[in-house]
Amino acid sequence: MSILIDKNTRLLVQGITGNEGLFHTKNMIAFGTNLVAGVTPGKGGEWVLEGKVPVFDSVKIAVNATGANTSVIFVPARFAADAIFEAADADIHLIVCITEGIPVQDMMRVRNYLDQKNIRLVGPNCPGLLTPVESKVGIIPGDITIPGTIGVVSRSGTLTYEVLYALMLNGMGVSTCVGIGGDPINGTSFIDCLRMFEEDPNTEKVVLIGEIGGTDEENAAAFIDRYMHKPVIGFIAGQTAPPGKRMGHAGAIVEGGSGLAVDKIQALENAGVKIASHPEEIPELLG
Amino acid sequence: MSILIDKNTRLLVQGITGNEGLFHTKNMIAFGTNLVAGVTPGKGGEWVLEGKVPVFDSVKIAVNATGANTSVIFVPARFAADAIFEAADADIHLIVCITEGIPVQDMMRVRNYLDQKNIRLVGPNCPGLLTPVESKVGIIPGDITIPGTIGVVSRSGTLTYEVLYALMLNGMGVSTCVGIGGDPINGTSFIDCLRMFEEDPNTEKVVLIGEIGGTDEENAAAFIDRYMHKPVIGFIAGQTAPPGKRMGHAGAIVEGGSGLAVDKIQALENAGVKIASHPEEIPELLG
Amino acid sequence: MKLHEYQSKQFFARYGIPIPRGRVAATASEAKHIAEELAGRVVIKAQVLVGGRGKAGGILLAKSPEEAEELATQILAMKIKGLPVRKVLVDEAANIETEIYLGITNDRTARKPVMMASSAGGVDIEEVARESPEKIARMHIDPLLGLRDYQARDIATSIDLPRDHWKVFGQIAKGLWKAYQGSDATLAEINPLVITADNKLLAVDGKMVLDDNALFRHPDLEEMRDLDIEAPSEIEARKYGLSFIKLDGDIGCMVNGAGLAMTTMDIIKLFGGEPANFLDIGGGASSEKVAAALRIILNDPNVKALLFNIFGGITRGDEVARGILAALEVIQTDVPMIIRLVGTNAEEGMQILADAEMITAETLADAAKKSVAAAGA
Amino acid sequence: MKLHEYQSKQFFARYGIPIPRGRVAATASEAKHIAEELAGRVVIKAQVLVGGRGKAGGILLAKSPEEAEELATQILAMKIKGLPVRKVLVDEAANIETEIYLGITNDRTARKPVMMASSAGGVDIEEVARESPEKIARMHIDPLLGLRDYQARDIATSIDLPRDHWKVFGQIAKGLWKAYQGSDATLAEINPLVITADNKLLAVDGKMVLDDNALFRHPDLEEMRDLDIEAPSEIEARKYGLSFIKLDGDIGCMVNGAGLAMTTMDIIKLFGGEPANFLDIGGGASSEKVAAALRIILNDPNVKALLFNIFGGITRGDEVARGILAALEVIQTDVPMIIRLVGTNAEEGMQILADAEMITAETLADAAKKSVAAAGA
Repeated sequence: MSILIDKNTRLLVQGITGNEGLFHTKNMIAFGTNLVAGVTPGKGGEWVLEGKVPVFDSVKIAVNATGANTSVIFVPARFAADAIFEAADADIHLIVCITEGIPVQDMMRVRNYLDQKNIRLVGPNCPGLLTPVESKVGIIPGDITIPGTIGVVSRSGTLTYEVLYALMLNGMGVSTCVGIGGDPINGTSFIDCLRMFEEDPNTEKVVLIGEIGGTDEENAAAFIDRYMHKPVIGFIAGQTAPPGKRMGHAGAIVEGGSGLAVDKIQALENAGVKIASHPEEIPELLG
Repeated sequence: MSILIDKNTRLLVQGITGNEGLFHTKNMIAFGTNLVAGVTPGKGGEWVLEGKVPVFDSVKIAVNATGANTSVIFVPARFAADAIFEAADADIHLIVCITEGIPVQDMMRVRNYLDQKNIRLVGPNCPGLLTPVESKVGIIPGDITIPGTIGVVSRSGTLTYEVLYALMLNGMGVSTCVGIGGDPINGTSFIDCLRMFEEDPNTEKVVLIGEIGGTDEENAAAFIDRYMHKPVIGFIAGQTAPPGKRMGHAGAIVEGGSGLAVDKIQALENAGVKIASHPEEIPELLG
Repeated sequence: MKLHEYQSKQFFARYGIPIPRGRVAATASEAKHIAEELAGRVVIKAQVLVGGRGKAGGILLAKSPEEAEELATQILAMKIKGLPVRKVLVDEAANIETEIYLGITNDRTARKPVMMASSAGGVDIEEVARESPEKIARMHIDPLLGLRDYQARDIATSIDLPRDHWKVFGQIAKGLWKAYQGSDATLAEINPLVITADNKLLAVDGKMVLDDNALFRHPDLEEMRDLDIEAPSEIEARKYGLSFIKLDGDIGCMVNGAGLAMTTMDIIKLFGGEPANFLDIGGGASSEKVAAALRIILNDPNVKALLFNIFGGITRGDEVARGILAALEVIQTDVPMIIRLVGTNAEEGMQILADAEMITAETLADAAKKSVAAAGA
Repeated sequence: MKLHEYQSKQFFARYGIPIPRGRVAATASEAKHIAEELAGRVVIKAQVLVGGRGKAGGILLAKSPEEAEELATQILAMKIKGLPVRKVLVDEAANIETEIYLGITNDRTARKPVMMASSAGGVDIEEVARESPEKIARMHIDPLLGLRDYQARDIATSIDLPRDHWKVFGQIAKGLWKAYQGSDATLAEINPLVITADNKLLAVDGKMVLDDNALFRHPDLEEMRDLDIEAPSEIEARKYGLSFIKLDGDIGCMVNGAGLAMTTMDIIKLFGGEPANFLDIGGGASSEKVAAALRIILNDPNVKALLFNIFGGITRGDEVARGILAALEVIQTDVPMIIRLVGTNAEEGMQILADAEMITAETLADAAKKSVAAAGA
């Protein structure tokens, strides 16, 4: 019923004792995620949430003790690249980085390092993933989805919630929702997710939510045109964004005439993707 | 009849216009090596050896123009790591580095980079390879071998010639001779060569010439014990070398009680390798 | 964050890149002194963070210190694309034979830095990229290894640089890489890198853009920030950690989340309105932050309606509502307000705002329509 | 190339590693002045490039400047393992609570640098490694990425370092990595890194070994070379680019190639002799080099026979022969010489030497036997 995360996900939280980490740990457990461990250097041996979750000094120790196979990162931006390296070196195979504001050269080093290994990073600067009923890794609200067969992939946070909410209001369920994040250099692309959704027997249709900046949507269009059999519905944010300005997300910027919403929409439409003019139109196009 | 190099080797010489490069280029051509190109930055467009070999400004250009698939490096030590990177990035799949004196931290970066790709480096600080009649890549004298079925692998230079010469005097022929070099960090290990000799249908016996320093011979012994079916004859140089001193080769040093000749001999003998007490005894043991 | 030409070139010089002799001046008499020191023809260059200075008359050649003073006076009185010229760079004039472009930026798609060079330097490189991309040589740099010597030579070959310049060009390319990496730049470029009449390479103009997210590593560079480039409201917003961009329309909007904020702008336009701003209050925004955001939006006299679109997740509806009420106690305004609150604590938020005479909306489309109507009224 | 303790610690301090206050002195009165400046108990430490200084009485504690002078006089008069003490380091004495070992070296097998740490610091780490290897924590460092923060923490955890020291320990570990990388070291170690009575971390002793092949990048470090550590003949040999190591036997040998030179030593021993040296004249050696090598070998009064073993490849037999003749014109010697020339231009070489009254040999074994016989005669 899902891609990337499911009932077998054994989650570890890096930065679990921070405000954000603790808050979302509580929410993930409440959702039903199998959250097995937390890591905060210097706090190994403590427990959080009334003794529910053990805290370790390092990812390696946590993995050895709990068999965690997935990590979600809430540590501050200046320490986040190191946290990703730590998880990768401890053989975590899915790393989800929520942190916003990681220097782009850090991310280039991280990404080039991970590419040598067989490790998937989702994010950074993303809301994470959610598979209804089974597992939630990140900060997507747990009460705006119902299980179903629509795969959702997005560069955005609240805009994704908006779409999930609209789907739920229309009785439409989700297989997995993946927020790939708004940074210019990230771990997982639209194509990566489209390929997994195409192969997932429980996903029937896919919603792709893009925005200005970069060419990830154009690449996705080429992939859809060649390899996708399942219908894809798209939405692209930022049609009214002025060029040369970063629209909140580090990656949402039109530069040198590249990254325009109109080009992305054109490319996706050429690949047969129906484009919604606003998020609430998506359920209708899925209809 | 060989490993690594043969009639299909299309060789390129990096540093061809230097004294050493030019001298050995002449010898390799005289041997019959299919030597297709040379590279010296800034001398692209020239020809050397009376118009026999074209010189290019970069490996990439040379590969595009001539289809070279192997490179031999004669550039000075301070530029040699860059030369290896250049060859690797131009998709040369066998790089043979003759240069001695490359900083060890350069070699660690090189080796860790090459490990991400599927590129074999032989050396540095090595005499290169020779497959009788077919191809010679490096500086091993061409007149001290005859074709045959003995594979030779060595960390040394002239000591290897000594062994080749002794084999020839006894009418024993060689499949391929590989000098893996005397540096502490190199591209190809004894095990790599043993594996190839074991798989080479034209190699029947193997001569392994080791020396003090490191644990490559001990690792080879473990490999021989487990995986080799062909007989291996060994010789280890440096039994009389004092500890803590580098015996010419950067890698030939006994440190902290590790790297002793006696331990290597013991390990190899335990793996069934016959050890010669001096090089001229090797033909007898091959008997 | 952009650095001025003179800042970029000084930074380049630290890494061994040859730059013209020269200094920056804030007054015309300073410019004259510098010209006297340099003794010879000088170029007076407006230091503003926009392109097209040359065409706007912001780069002029002076043959004497007196002329330098005169031209500096003239340039220091200019505004270029709306930005006041506060400083001029006075550089020794170079005898230029050839103009080369050399730059490093991030290639998002390759996820690596890329070095670009062109023998067609001195002009807008984006224009060259669009119209004759074959004139630009590109070389990806492994971020773990850095620029290698052979790559610099390959670049030199690609742009047909004469061989006698390869060595110095290699040093410049390596210097530029170190400047780029050492400052966490997203762009470091020399344009033009010139070959002078006496056959030397010289970085005549330079530009650096730094990664705002990495400035914590470079407090010395952060201090170089020029606030002129930003609208005062944008500077104010940054103080509060708000992501704000001023636009030309009349419907203000306050949204949580960048993607949703863009979408809110788009839907306003879709239903016939014009957004007055982009504003993302971020996740889990406090009521103080909300109040600051409200003040900043309402400071814009063009704003005729204000749309709140909050999808509660980490951000709580009641907290946002309290922020709005707090701000409205201080700010007197007649601007009609449209509010849409969904998600975490949305109901509590709506109750808090029950007495505030706001127009409520259920859906985003509904909210946009009502905003357009309110602004047009 | 090894650095002295005081040089290593000064280098460490550049990278932010805390070291005791102190300075190096070449005379006892200098040592007294330094002790006066430091005001308090000081440690006087012999600066010699061998281990076991402490046991040899080369590290002493002084309670007053007068005592410092006295002890410095004493230490400066010492020889430790044959090496004269030319300098002493005068350091503020630390109140040591705990001694830690922290070092970085190259792991040949893993082809990566490895950081090692142990809570059993202060003693010979090789001994700890042999006898209780479980007491040493090891962490490989990716040479393309460098030491990462989490790795320093993992090391701290492994040696049970109290948490309040993790932050400073991390800075020290990173500093040590930068010192190691920045100097092309093959070993950089702090032993002991101590926790003082007032709960601070302090690098009380330090050691660096540099990669001779990388010294071209570090001319400043090359200047620190201490020639005392080498036999004069080894220094002379380096000048000529010869690889020479003095040994205690009586059969000198001159060989081309390091592996063959070792083999020649081994075979001398095998047939009952003792080699007087290791000497590799290198590939393609000129006659000047050969002559220098001959002088160096014959300078050793122990040498009773001299074996030339040359396998011509790049090295040409005739060139070697000419070098030998040239040297013998200058040097008067009665030492019997055994020569074996094989390979490139061997015949020409043997002809050149025909009149030189040398013992010739065909095989290596034959050459070794003849040498042993000649030395015993």
